[in-house]
Amino acid sequence: MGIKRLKMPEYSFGDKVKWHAAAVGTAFKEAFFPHTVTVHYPKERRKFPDNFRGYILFDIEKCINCWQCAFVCPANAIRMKEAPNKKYYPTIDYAKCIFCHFCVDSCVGGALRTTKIHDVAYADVNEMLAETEQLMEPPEIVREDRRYVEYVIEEDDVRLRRVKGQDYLLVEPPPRKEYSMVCVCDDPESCTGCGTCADVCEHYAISISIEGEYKVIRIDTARCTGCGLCVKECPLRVLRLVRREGEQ
Amino acid sequence: MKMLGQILELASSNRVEIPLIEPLLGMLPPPLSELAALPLWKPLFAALVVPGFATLGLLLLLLPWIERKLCARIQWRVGPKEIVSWLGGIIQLLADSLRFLFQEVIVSRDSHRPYFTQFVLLSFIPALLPMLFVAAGTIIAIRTEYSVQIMLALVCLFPVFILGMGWSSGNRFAFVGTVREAFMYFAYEVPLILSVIAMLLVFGTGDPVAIGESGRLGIVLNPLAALVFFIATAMGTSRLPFEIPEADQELAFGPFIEYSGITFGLAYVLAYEKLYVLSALFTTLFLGGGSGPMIAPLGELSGALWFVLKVIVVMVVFAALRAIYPRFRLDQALKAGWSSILAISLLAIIISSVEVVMWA
Amino acid sequence: MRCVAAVSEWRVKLVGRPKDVSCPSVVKTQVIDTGLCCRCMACMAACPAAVRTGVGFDFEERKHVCVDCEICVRVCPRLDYKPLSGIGSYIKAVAGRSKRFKGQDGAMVTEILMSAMEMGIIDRCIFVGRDEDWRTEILHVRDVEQLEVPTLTGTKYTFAAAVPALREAVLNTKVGVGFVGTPCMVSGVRRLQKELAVFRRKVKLVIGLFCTENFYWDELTEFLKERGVDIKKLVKTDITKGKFIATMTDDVVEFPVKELSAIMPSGCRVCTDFSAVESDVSVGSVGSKPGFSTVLVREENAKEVLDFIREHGYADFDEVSLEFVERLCNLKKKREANIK
Amino acid sequence: MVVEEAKDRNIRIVQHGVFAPLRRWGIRWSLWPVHFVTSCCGVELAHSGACGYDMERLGALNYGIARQSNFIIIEGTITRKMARALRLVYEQMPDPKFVSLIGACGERGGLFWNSYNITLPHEIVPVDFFIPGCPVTPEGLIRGIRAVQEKIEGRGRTTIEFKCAELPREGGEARLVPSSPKFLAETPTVRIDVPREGELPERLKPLAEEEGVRVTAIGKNRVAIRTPAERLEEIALRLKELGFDHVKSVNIVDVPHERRMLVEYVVSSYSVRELMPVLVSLFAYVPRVSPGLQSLKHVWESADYCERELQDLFGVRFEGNPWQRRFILAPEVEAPLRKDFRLEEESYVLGEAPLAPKIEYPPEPLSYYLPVPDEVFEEAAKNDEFVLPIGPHHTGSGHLRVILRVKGDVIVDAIPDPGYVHRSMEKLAETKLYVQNIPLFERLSIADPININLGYVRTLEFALGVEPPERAKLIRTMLAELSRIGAFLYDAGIFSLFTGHSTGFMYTFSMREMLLELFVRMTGSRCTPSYVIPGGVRWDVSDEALKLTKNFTSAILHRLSKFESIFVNNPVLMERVKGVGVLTKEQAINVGIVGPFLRASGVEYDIRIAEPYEAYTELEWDVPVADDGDCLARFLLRLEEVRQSLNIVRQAVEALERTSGAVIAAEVLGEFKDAPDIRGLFFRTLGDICLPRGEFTCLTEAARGTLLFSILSDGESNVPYRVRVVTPSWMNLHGFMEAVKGQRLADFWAIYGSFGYFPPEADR
Repeated sequence: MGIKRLKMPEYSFGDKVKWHAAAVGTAFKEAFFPHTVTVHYPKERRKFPDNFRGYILFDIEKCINCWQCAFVCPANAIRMKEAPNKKYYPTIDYAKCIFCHFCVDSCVGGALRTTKIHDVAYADVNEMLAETEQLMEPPEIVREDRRYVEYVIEEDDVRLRRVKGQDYLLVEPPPRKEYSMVCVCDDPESCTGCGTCADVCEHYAISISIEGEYKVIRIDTARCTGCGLCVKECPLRVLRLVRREGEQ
Repeated sequence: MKMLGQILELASSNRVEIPLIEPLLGMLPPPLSELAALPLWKPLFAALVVPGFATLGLLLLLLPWIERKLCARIQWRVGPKEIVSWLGGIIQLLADSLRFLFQEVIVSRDSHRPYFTQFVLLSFIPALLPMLFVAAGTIIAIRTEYSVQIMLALVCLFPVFILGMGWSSGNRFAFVGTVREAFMYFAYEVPLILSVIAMLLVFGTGDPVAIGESGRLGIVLNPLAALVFFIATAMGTSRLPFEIPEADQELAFGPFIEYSGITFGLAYVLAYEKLYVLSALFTTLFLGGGSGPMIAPLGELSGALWFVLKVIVVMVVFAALRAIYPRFRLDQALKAGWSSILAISLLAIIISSVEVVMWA
Repeated sequence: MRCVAAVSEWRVKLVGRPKDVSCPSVVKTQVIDTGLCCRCMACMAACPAAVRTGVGFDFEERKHVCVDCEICVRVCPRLDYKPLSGIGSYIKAVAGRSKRFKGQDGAMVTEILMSAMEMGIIDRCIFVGRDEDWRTEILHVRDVEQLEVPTLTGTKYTFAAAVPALREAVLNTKVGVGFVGTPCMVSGVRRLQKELAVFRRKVKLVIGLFCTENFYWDELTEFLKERGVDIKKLVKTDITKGKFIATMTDDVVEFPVKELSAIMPSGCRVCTDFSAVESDVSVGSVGSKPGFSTVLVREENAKEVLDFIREHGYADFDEVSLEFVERLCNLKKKREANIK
Repeated sequence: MVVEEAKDRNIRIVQHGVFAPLRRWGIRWSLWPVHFVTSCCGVELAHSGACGYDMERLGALNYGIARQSNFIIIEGTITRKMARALRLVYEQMPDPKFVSLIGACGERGGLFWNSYNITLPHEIVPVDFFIPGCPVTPEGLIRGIRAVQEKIEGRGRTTIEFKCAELPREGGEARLVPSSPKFLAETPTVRIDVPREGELPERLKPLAEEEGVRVTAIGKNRVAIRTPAERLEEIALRLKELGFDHVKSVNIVDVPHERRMLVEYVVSSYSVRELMPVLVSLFAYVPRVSPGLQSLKHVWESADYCERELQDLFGVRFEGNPWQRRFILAPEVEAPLRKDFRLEEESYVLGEAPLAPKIEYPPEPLSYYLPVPDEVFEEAAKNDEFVLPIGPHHTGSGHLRVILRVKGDVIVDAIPDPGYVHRSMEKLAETKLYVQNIPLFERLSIADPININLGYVRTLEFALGVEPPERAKLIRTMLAELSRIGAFLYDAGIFSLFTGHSTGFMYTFSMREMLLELFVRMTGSRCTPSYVIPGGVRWDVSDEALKLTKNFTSAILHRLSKFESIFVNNPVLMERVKGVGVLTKEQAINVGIVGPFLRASGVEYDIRIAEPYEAYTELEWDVPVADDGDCLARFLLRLEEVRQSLNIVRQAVEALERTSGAVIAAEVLGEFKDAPDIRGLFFRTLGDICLPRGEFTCLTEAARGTLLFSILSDGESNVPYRVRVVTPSWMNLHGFMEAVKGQRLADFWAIYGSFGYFPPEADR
């Protein structure tokens, strides 16, 4: 690391003529052999990589109703909707979504995944709310593209590789490691037995029963998905999430 | 009836010779053929077809497109295209002008209403009148010894209307643009006139047809005058690097800022009209007018064709400037106009004088 | 701190109440309606419904949000009320005056808490401050600088929800929490500690204040207004020698304390504890010279703090005469008769 | 509603009449979007217009003036101040006119949905199409144009169709709705001078012995000095004598429960080499009720604009500051950064709260608002000057208004009127989790996202004491330099445009398009990657992307040389910018400009050297410095920086090819140490970050200069108590205004371009 002092150029008359000629020459050259890099959207489409952050698809099978997508959304675009089965699933308001995909990265079960859809125009702002049921199937968009274009950056310049046919906009999510968690109580003596944990659990994994003089709280580890809502909601924070045994 | 006969006679006596369509005219019975040939009456033909109205109209529709396409090409992009994709969007300007035509015309509350609306129409007088004095080869509407001078005089009227438009807009930016226009006017007008004088000295006449027929290329005879004329034209038509009065990033099109709809459409073509006139003048004075290999079937049209082609080339060169240069500052342009360019134009006159003396 | 063995199944003891009676009703009928409630608000400190819904002390309203966990019943010190009285057991009694802090008397409460913080026993404590209208507000004090707020110290003579604030303090502390409050609050905290382990572990120092009675803010301000006190200008309130002294910026109003008995809350009428018997250390102005505070050290942890103060010379110490304290204790003991 | 009527009117005009088909055809192919730059989506608009996508293909020509265009593309956030301009521009346009709205900010506020300064544009003008994204992709934007074209033909509709799937039915009882994940400490402890490791610089030691002044080392090269409010000026003068010659930030923290406010001046030195990395926070408490405090403008000129800003934000008065009017806020918002000014709370359940916030518009939203006092006009008239308000809707202003007083062609005075993109980030940051602020702050400058992103994340890491792994550092360095190149290319493009050279703009944007291709390959997003997270980066970059990056470093040279020959070396440009807008070294230090613009005035200051971070020390590179301080020097210096950046990128790629390993620190992952990246664990590991108590100030060399993030944490809340961000453009505004004075009118744009002034970055 050092300091490099720059000298500002001084143009003599000769330089001026030279640089005028260079500018005109460049323009002349480009007029005949241009380095055009234009993508003719909508006739053709730029091919984006598989990790492109576009519209989000939702797989209800994998959702563990942990609300983390809603909690992490910086724009509050994700709100949870109560389904007929009384569980909460995400909805995305694309009028707020900033496509940061923090939700996708937060999704514990891998229920949210990306697509390469991003070029959409809505006629009404109220249509922009995509509810859970709309997120589950890939949507159809108006497409006029007949081919797709790939930017190929080579050592000396960029080249547009044009391929006939439509680019497939749905991508397989990259394989990811699953971390199975389970909820435990590590301070039973502080438990008030209020049952908030049981009330908030969308998988009915926590049960409370009265047995004689005691209230018995049981966590059904088989049903527990490790969503962590009970841990979060416990007023005295007696619960904790741990990795499932045999995982670590 | 008699008058019509006289007119027809007059028309047929001074007709544009186009061997290609002679047989076609010959096929028609006499009065009809005479009538059909009426547009071929030279002054009428010159005013309406070439170099006049039709050519101008066509160029006005084409040239902005050419300019946009060419700049786009230099700028690594495509330019207007999707409108008729296989022709590269050639009718883009048609769409633009239709849009302008059908758009609401707003006359701002702050503007000076009568002048605001009238100047834009009045400015067509100096824009269209020079058409009568331009010679496309041998086709010319009014042939006089002083054609070039008259054209120049009319062209010099242009800025007055622009000043009027800017002034009547009642807008701060229009005001600044107007003042800039006024300054620029004085800076380029003198060298422009001097360079033309230099050429008139060489040719000894202001008759474009005669100049064209002399067969001498002005640009070879007096390259300095050509240079001055070129630069002065760029200044006069607000081409980059001298696009100072309109400077869209600075003044948002200066004098034209308040114009909308068709009034803007007219104002927009005004600069191109001026460019056309000056390019025609450039072609006449420096590029030998309509001289070029004779294409026999076209007859007199051959010269016109060469002339138009040359004009297009000149205009394209001016158009390309947009892609090459940034904008000068007002004071720099004025300084250049009043010092170096003026000096070169004087030099050009000296060269011409020397040439005239030597040949004499 | 946490138990190592995490469990998936555990039991919570029930208090045993009639099935059709909700816990708020129990408290309402047995404590509030009988006039026993002292507004220590221990019930709110642990109430899960209060945490979730933000419902306040209002038991009528609380019935609607109750989740039936019984914690209010478990922690209420006035349910099956066994009045405490007397001076209680203590290790040592001294009078002290802080050199570092300025307070109404010896500023020993502040000194003890700050020293405990310096010792690392606690990392936060709960203070009661006031706003411009002398409404109490709870402040979690985590460092000395927060005491620069002028409204923090001094006696307010109005109820404060200090115990509910303990929940958050306990959950967020890394070391421990210091608590200061009236005898009833101290009892409340002790009940909380008895019932819930987290309070047991985290509340490290409980300072009790000598207390004759406390007032409801609205009643007290109304009363003071009648006596010509402008709350906005009020600077300090004090009770000395049977007189209530309200110092304002431009005036001082005095009247006998007895007159205040008209607005004395019912919970105080049945309270017999003057010296906060259950606290780790009790502090008050009674029994020492002006400018000094009486400090009754009852537990080892408090003694350590006091030793620390002495060691560092943070305070001047003086003799204390416990007669006055005892006299007041006895005076308050007579209120036992008010318990129905 | 007026807005609905206008919508109908426009479509009626195109649908009816004898010439309707012709009219429709003409309008359809000649949608000229007015050059109404509203916010950061404008960068993508520029990309759509530039050679990568070239909107002109569809006949959509970006045009400067409202009167001659028929289409507005609202690019994101419309602030309260800008809303007036929007309506005015809309009214100025001739019928029929169309509006499409791009970016989440404009639709329901996006990231800024609960900001105090945003509006909902579709309640101000009739919007025909809404395009989601933040920012939208150029494809999305063009899709919007296509949709408008279709609409003109009478076929306009939403271009996406969702299929409704069946939701599971069988279920149990209603569940309890969980509460907000945000946690705010009760009576937070707001402390700046929390002692931490670090030594007091020698020069400050005498000050430490002073009575009543408390000097604390709060970290390496970080000192906090607390003084009584009445001695603030005296100590400031002492500090100035010691060599602390400029202000990096002025800050106010409102502490309502302590009934006081904390005023903080963060000062440092450009002239004394050993003090360059030292940051001194000089602070004092002032009462919260009717706070009036002594301005330190006369001590440090560079504090001027920050003070003006804080006057607006906190409703305080800096006695002695000449500007006592509104500076960046719209007139109807009062002291929003005070803690008792509450923003709307988030809702996590659909249907619980409305989707868009309720926005109270000022009673007269169309009133023309000019913050300059009438005296300016009177005085100008007296002195035979011409007052020229430039912006906020002006082809050459961006979202800034400058009121120029011109005498003849010479600018006598320039009064800035910023705040047209003030999206209230500092306030919003106080309502968001620490990680949620990553995308928030990234929107400061989407031309330079990684550096801004890095600046914020580094502050978090500094506070948490987390060190990212080696590979992550290299990736960050590489991306930061790419981002620096990107910002230069953007600024150079704008500079070209401002000097009237559209080819320069196109050439730079073609290079930027290549760069964005790299960004999208590596991070999945073109402009707003949110890629740097505390402890590392979100995921590893692929070998293929690395190869492309390496190719990029040589491929760009080819195009760069074309750019140079047609623009940089153009003699006309040289005439235009040489010796124009000169800031001498003294002036530059005095007004506190930063970054390459400071270095162009001869100050050898670069945070990458003064306080190295990431992998910069391991790589070979130089800091270019020039002495001229004119537009040319500022521009050429940045061009040289690009070469250096390319050099760094190449070295970083080579180093990355050799290394492998984790890209995120183990301490961040905690019990998920075995995870390869953050996917699936984002909220679990980062959602509940909580910083230790105290203030953490971190400097980053962003593309346009020093970026200061100062996070004040109370040690318990999982949202910051106060975030102060001072962006390079904000600090450069003062220098820009100084440089303009005495120059010719046309030079205003050359100087503007040379400073790379980016209003969204400045207004925050």
